[in-house]
This record gives sequence, C-alpha cells and structure tokens, in this order.
Amino acid sequence: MKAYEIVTEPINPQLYADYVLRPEAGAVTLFTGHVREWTRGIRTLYLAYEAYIPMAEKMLAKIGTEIEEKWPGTKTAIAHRIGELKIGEIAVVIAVSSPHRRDAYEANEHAIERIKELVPIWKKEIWENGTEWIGDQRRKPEEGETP
Amino acid sequence: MKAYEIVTEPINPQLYADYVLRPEAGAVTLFTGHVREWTRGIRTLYLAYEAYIPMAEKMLAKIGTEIEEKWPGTKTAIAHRIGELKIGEIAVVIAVSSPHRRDAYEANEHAIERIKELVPIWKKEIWENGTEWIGDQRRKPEEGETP
Amino acid sequence: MITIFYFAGLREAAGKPQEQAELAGRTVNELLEWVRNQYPNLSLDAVRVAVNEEYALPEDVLQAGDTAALIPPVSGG
Amino acid sequence: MITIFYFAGLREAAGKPQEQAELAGRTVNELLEWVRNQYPNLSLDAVRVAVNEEYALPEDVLQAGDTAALIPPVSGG
Repeated sequence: MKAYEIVTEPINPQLYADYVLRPEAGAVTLFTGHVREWTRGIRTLYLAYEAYIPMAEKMLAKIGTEIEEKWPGTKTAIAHRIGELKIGEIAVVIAVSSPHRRDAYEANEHAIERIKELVPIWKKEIWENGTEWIGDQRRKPEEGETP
Repeated sequence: MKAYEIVTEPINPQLYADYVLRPEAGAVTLFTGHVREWTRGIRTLYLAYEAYIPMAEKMLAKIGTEIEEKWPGTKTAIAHRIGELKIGEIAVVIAVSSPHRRDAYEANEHAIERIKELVPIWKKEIWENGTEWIGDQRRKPEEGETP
Repeated sequence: MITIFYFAGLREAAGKPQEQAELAGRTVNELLEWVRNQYPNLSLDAVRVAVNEEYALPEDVLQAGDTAALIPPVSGG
Repeated sequence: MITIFYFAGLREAAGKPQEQAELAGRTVNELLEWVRNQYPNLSLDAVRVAVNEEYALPEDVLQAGDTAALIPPVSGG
C-alpha cells in the first residue's frame, strides 16, 4: 500500500484510515465514493475507470502536500480504483487524520474537490442501452444512444 | 449492532459504514474520534468514558432523525464507546451515506457537533499525576492535582 | 417516589450513583434545590436535568415513578 | 521524437492509445494543431496537455524524448 495510489483491486478503506492514524490525531475522516445505481434518472449497470497512472499518482501526492501545507498537522492517504466497478463498490477513498476534527473534515472535502479538477482519471458509465465517457458534463445525445 | 448505540467493546468502524451503504448512495463519510495522547500540553495515559446509556442511545437516534430531516436521502449510524480507552482507540464513530458528497460531509460534521452538545456521555482524562472529568472546560487546579 | 441519578463528577461528589426521594409533585427546580441542600458542596452550575431520559424544563412537574438524572456538562466524542 | 498519449474518449476516437511524432522543438499549441490535422473529428475542446506527467502551458516547448498526454476533462471520484 502507498499513501497515494491507483489500484485495480477492491479497496479496503480501513487500510488508509490505519495509515493516517497517529497518537496526536484525535480525528480521522474517511470518505468513500461508491458506484451509484441511478444518476440523472439513468440506471447504471457498472462503471469503467481509466487513468494515466503515473501522472494520477503524482497528482494525488500533490493534493496531499497541498493539504499538509494548508492544514498543518494533518496526514492524508488517497486511493482510486480503475477498471470495471459494480454498483456499490468503492471508486475512491480519502483518509485524513488531524489533531482536531474541523481540519479533518475540511481537508477531506478539499481532497475530493481537487481530485475532480486535477487527477487524470476518467469514468465511463455503462447503462442498459449505451455507454458514455463522463467528463465535460454536456451530454452528447448521439453518444448516449450508442449501444 | 444497532444504528445508534453505546458499546463497551472496541469499535469496528467498517460495520457502521456498511450499515449505511445503499445502491443510491454515492458517498459515505466515516468519522472516528480517537483518544489523543496530548491535550492542552498534558499527556493523557488513557480515558474513561461514562454514559447514561438509555438516554444516550435515545439522543443519538434523535440526532439521526434530525439529520435525515435536514439532509433528505442521507442515512446515519453512530456508536460511542464507554469504559477505559487507550491512546489511539476509537471513542466515537459516525457514518453517513448520501447520494451526493456535500450532504455526507455536512451531516457528519453536524452529528459530532450535536453529540458534544446533547448526548449524556462524560470523559475522564487520566494523566500521570491526576484525573479530571471533562465537561465545563474551566480547569479546577485542585482537582487536577488529585493523584 | 422518584429516582435520582448522579453521573460523572456529580456521582463522585455525591458518593452514590442514585437514590430515591419523595419529590413527586415537585418541579425540576425544586428537585435541584433539594439536591443542593443534601450536598452543599456539589457544583450544580450548568447542570441540566433529564426526566425519563428527556431534557426537562425547570418548571416541569415530577410524577411518582419518574427518573430524574442530573446531567453535568457532557463531553462525549 | 515525442510520444503522444490518448485517453478515454480521445483514445477511442483516435483508435490508438499512443503514437510517436517528430515534434521536438515545437510548442504544446503546435502539438495540438498537429493532432487536430491528423484527427479532424477529435473533439479537443477543454483538453489539457500534460508533458512528462505535469500540466503544461500552450507555449511550453517539447524536447526530444518527452511524453505528451492529451487529458480530456477528468471525471474521477
């Protein structure tokens, strides 16, 4: 396990929570992002994630550094899974520990916002009647119709 | 396991995360509060928590209802441990699932704030040279000196 | 009869976790007065009273069989 | 020579995950121009370019041996 990693196997979130725990940490926040069955009224069968792995891991580590500068005393670990994921499975885990809880919540939420801006990972939604790479959220109906 | 409970054994946070997960939940936030070694410059050896158990469980459930009203679509589980806890051990776990992440963070943080206001649980800090019931944060030096 | 519970520092200062008292028909405020007389060195500042596991108001009236818990400032989490 | 990577929808539209091109000494902007000429129906709106795994500016100059990745809008999390 690395503190900032792209993985292909199911994520065990506890590993990341354990990694950030230290005697001076009073608070740990653990965020897990899961594959949702319904998005904008469309039923997802499963998702496929792809990443530019070396750059993605570098960007995750950059987010960690950013957080440790902005909220001194925090410690962060982040993993994102790629490949095919079923409904309910964990796509991303973010663990942050901190002496005080406020920082642990704020830093954790900052991490997921930055992941969505910065980290080269792409999600393809597979529905009953089509697939789509999600990215710019402007839907392209002709792609939406592709079987 | 109950959704809102006071427990005497070590807490397994994953149980509560699993409890709140549903196919429509895209986000799960899990907060764990841990026994910290250093507080206000004093080294804690361990903590002892006491609760008015039936009322505490009722208040935890009330916080859950409050959250589900304020952030519709969320699902919450909370456990607090009592008895003697060592450094690093989990005193409290809060799990919130939600279709969208913003609600999961906000609702989780609301839960810990409300626990600290409302739930009849008391913490006694045991240091090398004394003990103190924490509550009103006005320190009483004569109690602090008690061996 | 009503049952009174003491917790945390109050339990240690009172020297007991609970006791019974003839306070049916009296208010929560009168209960606090009674406790203050029994234990003059108990610090009741910022203590709340829960009747039957719900926070009560000072003017709420106690019924026979009620449990009244003295809740010092809480410190969970 | 520089190596160009295509990801996600761009990989599918280009029909390949990567290729090599003689673009050393050219800018990131010129690389995008080159890609646009090779694949007229590739949508390059909002595409960022990373050179050697760091986001690059349009005027950055490519060196021989660099890797240039076309990064369509990301959707992790």
